[in-house]
Amino acid sequence: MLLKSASFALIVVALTACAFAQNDSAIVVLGQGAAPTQVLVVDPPNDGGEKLDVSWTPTAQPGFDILKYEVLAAEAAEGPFKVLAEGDHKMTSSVITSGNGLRLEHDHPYYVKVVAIDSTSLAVPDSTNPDSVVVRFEKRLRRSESAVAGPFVPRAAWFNMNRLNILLLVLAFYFAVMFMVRRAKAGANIQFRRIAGIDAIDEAIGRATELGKPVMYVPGTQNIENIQTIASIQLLTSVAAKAANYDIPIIVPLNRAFMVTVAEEAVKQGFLNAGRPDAYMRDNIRYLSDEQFAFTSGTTGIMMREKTAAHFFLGAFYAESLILSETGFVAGAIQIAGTANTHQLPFFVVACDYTLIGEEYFATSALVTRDVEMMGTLKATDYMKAFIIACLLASLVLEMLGVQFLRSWFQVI
Amino acid sequence: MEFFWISIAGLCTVAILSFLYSDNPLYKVAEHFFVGIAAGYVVCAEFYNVFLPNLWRPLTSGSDYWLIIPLILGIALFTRFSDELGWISRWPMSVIIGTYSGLAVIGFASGDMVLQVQASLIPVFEPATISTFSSEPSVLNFLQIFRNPLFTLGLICVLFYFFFSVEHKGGLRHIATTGTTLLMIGFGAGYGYTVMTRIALLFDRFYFLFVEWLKIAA
Amino acid sequence: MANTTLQKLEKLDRRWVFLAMAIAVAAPLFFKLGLAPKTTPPVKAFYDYIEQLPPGSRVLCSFDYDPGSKAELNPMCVSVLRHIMLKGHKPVILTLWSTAPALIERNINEVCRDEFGKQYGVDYVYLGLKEGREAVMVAMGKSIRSTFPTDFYGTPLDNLPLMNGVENYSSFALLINVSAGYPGTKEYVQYVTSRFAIPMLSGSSAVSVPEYSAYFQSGQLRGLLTGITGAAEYEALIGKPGLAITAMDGQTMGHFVIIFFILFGNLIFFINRRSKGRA
Amino acid sequence: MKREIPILITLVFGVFMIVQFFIPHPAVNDIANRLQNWAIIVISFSYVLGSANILRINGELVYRRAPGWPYKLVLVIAFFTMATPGLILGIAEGSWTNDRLFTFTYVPLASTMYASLAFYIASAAFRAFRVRTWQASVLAITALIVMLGRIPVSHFIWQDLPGIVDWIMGVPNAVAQRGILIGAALGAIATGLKVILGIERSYLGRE
Repeated sequence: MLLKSASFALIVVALTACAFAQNDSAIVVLGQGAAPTQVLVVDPPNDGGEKLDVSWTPTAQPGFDILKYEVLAAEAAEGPFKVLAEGDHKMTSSVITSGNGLRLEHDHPYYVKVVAIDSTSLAVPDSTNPDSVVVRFEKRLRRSESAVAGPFVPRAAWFNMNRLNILLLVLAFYFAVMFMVRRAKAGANIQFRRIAGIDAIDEAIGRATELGKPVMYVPGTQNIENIQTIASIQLLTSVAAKAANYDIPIIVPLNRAFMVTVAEEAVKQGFLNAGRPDAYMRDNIRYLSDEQFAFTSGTTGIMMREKTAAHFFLGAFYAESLILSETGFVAGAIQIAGTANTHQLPFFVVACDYTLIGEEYFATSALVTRDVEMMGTLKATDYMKAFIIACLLASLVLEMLGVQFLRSWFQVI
Repeated sequence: MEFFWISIAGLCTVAILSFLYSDNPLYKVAEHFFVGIAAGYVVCAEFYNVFLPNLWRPLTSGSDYWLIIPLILGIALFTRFSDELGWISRWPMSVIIGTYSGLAVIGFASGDMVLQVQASLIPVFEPATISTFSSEPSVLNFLQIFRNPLFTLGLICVLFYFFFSVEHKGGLRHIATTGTTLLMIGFGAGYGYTVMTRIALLFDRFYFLFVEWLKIAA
Repeated sequence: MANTTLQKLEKLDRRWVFLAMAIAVAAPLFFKLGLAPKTTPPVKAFYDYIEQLPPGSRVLCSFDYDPGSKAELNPMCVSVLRHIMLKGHKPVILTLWSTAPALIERNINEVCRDEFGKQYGVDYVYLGLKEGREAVMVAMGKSIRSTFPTDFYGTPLDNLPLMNGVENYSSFALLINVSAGYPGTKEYVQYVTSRFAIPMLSGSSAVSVPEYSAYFQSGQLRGLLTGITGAAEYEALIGKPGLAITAMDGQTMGHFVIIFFILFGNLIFFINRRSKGRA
Repeated sequence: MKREIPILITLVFGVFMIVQFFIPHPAVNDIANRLQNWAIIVISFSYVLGSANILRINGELVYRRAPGWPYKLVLVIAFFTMATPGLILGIAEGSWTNDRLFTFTYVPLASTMYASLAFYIASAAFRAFRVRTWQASVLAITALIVMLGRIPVSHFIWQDLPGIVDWIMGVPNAVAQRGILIGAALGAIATGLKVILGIERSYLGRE
C-alpha cells in the first residue's frame, strides 16, 4: 500500500513535469499555503561537522495535496540554494550533507529552507484563440517555501561518543595485553591448558623423520599483511627449527612473490635457532605462482614427486584447502591444519589428522614458540573472553528482568 | 568466427578437465597460458582502474602534488628485485601492513566482536515459543524453543572451548563438549554448502560444453 | 571374496569417482527434471528489502567475484540488476576484484542498457575496479569521489548526473554485495556497516553462507542470497527464470552423488574394519 | 634506518586508521583519508609487482633453458598477448582483449579450474570422509541433512526438511560461527595492535 501510493506519487510528479516542461517553471509561493512551518535545524553530535539534522512541521492548513518536500541549503541567506535532500509527503525530517555542488563543512555558516511541492490548478487564457474569453485550467507544480532559517554552524567533534564502548574495549584489551606480557617477561608462571594440536605437530615431524621424507609447510595463500599469515610465519620458524633438529628438509611452497623473502628469513631463523644454519636450503622455499590453482597443482605436484610425509597447512586458505588436504590424505601423509577461515575448516577437519580451529590456531602459535610476548597476549585474550562470557551470563539475568542496559551498551554507530 | 572462438573456449575447458585423467602437456600448456593471461590482465586492470585515475591524472593535472609520495613508494616496491636495495621495499610494505593492521583492529572490534556479542544478549528463554508449540505442535515449533538457549548458553559453551586458561576436566568437560558439538554442526553446514558451490561451478561448465559449444543438449 | 572386492573398492581409482560425478551432473542436461526450489527466509528477506525501497533509490552495488566463481554469482549479479531495474532504483556499481571488471560490465550492458533501455550516467553508473580491498571500503565512507575520481570509462564523476551530490555511503539507500570471498561480504560488514549507517544485503557464494548466517541473524545483513539455490529462489521471486533455475537439476543430482559417496565410503570402511578386526 | 623507518611508517599508518574511527574531526579524518588513498595506490603497485615477478621468474627460466621451459615460454607469450593490446587498446567491452581473449580463454580456463573442485570433493567424500570420531559423525550428519534439505526435492523427502535446515543454519550453525568470529576477532585485534606498535615485526624479516 505504502509502496503503491509512493510510486503513484512519483508517477504524478513525473507526468506533470513532462506535461508542463515547455511552460515556465512552477509557481513559487513564499512562507504561506503549503509551506512548512517551524524549520528546526540541529547540528548532530559525534560527527565531523559535515551534517545537519533538519526537521519541520507540515502546514496546518488543509486542502494541500503535497507531492514531496525538498530541503535546500546555501552559504548565504540570499542563496544560491541547493537541494540537498528530498522525500515524499510523509517526510518531516532529514539529515543533509554535502551534495549538488555545495560542501557542508565544519565551522561554516549555512542557511536552510524547506520547500513543499504540491500541484494546483491555474486558470490561463486559451492561447490558441487570443480573442476568446474562455480560460483553460492547467495543472501546475507549486513550490511553497518556508522562511529561510539560519545561520547554522555545524561543529566537528573531537570524539565520537557513540564509539566509546569500542575504544574502552580495545584499550582494556590493549592494557591487559601489555600487563600480561610484562608479567610473562618478569618470569611469572603463566599456565594454559593442554592443546592437542601441539603434540600433533611434534608427532607429524617425528613421523616424517621415521620415513626419512621431507616436511611441507604451507603458510596460507595470503600476503604478509594478513594477520593469519603473520602468525603462520612465527610458527614456521618453530616448525623449521624442529625439522632442522631431526635433520629433515622442510619445503615451503608459496603463492605470493612477496612472501618469498619473509618465508626465507623465517626458515633461516629456525635453522639458526636449532644450531643448524648450514642445513638451510634456499631452494626449498618455492614461489610457485600467484594464481591460486597453478599454485595448488604445483603444491600437490611436490607432494606426489617428493613424497612429503608431514603436511602443515597453517594460515589463510581458500578453495585450495580441499585439494591440498585430500591429495595429502590419499598420499598417506600426516596432516596438521589451522586456519581462521571458517569456511575451509570442514575439509581440514575431515581430511587432516589434527585441525586447529580459529583462535586455537593463534594460541598454538603462542604455545609452540613459548614466546613470552605471545603467551602474555594469549592470557590477555583469555581474560577478554572471560569478560564476554561474564557479560553473556549477566545478560541472562538482566534480560529476563527486562533490563536491556548491556545490550544498549554494546550498540555500535 | 564466433564458432572458432567458442571452440577455443571449449578446447580450454577440455584441456583443464583432461588433468582429471592424468597430468599431460595439453593441461600444462593451458595452465601456463592461464597464469600468463591472468598476470597480463591484472597489469591492464590496475593501469586503467587505479594508476590512471587515482595517480597519474591528478598528478599531471596538478590537482594533487602529494601523490608523488605514493608514486615513489610504489616504484620503491620494485627494489625487491635487487639484493642491495631490497630493504627499501620495506617502506611501501610498511604502508600496506600499517594500513591493514589499523583497519583490522577496528573492523574486528566493531563488526565481529561487539556486534556479534550484542546479538546474543537476549533473554535465555522465550516463553512464547512454548505456547506456540503447545497450540501448534510441530517439529519446527519444537526446535524454535531451543533458539534463545542456544544463542546464549550455547554461545558460552563455544567460547569456553576457545578458553585456554582452564583444563577441560570434570563438569567443565561437558561444556567444552557441547561447544565442540555446536562447532561440528557449523562445519557440517559448511561442508554441505561448499558442495553446493562446487557442483554449481561444474554444472556451468557442462552447460557450456554441451549446450553452448557442441549444442547437443537443450 | 566379498571382502576382497570391498577392500579393492576402498582403494578404487578416483577417476571412477570423477566419472560418476560427471555423468550425474551432466545427465540432467539431456533429461530435464524441471526442478524449482522453495523460497527460504534469508532470500525472502533479500527480496523484500529491495521491494520496500522507495522507487528511484540510489543503490551501491559491489560485485566481487571472478571468472572462477562466475557460474554461481553471475546469475545473482544479473538478477540483482534486473530487480533493481524493475523497481526503478538507480545502481552505482563497482568491484574490488581485479579480474571482475569485464564480467560485470557485460551484465550491466545486457540488463541495464539492452533489456531495460536505461541511460548510462542517469539511471546507472559503473565505477569499475579499485584495488585496495578494505582500504577502499573505508575510503569510500569519507569520499567516493576521491576514491573513484572517474568511472570505468574514464569519465569524471562530475559529468554523470546520477553521481550528482554523491559523497559517501550516506548518499545511498542500500549496499548490495555479491561476494565470492575476500574481499567481500565479511569485510563490508566489518568495515562499512558497523561504521557507516548503511543497510546491507549480500549475495554470497554458498561456501561462505554458514559464516554469513551469523551476520544475517544479528541483523548486520538484512538479507542473504544463499549460493546457487538462493540465486534460483531469487530468480523465481522476481519472475525471471535464468541460469540458476536451470542449474537446479544438476545440483540435485550432484548432491545425491556426494551423499551416496559419503555413505558408501563409510559403509565399506566399517565393513572392512570389522573383517580386519576378525582376522 | 633499515628497520626504524618501516616501523615508524607502520605506526603512522596504523594509528591513523584506528583514530579516524573515533575522531570524526576533519583535522584527523582528512589526513587519514589521504593516507588511505596512498595505500590504495601502493597496493595497486604491489599487484603489478606480483605480475612483474611472475614474468621475471619465468623469463629467467626460459633464458636458462630450465626444465619445462617451453611451458614457461607459453606463459611469457600469454602475458604479452594480454598485456600489450590491453595496455594500448584498453580492456573495456568492445576491445579485442576483452571480447576475445578474456572471454574465450581466461573465463573458461578459470571457471574450469574451479569446477574441477567438484570432482575432488566427490573423491574426498568417498575416500577421505571417514566417520571415525563422534565429532566427525556430528559433522557428517549435519552435512547430509543440509545437502538433502537444500535441493528442490527436499520437501518430497520430508515436508519439514527445508524448515529444519533453515533452523540449523539460523540457530546452531549461527551460534558456532559466532563463537568462532568472536574468538578470531580477539586474536586479530591483538596481532593488529602489536604490529602497529612495533612489538610484532616478523613481517620485516631478519636483519
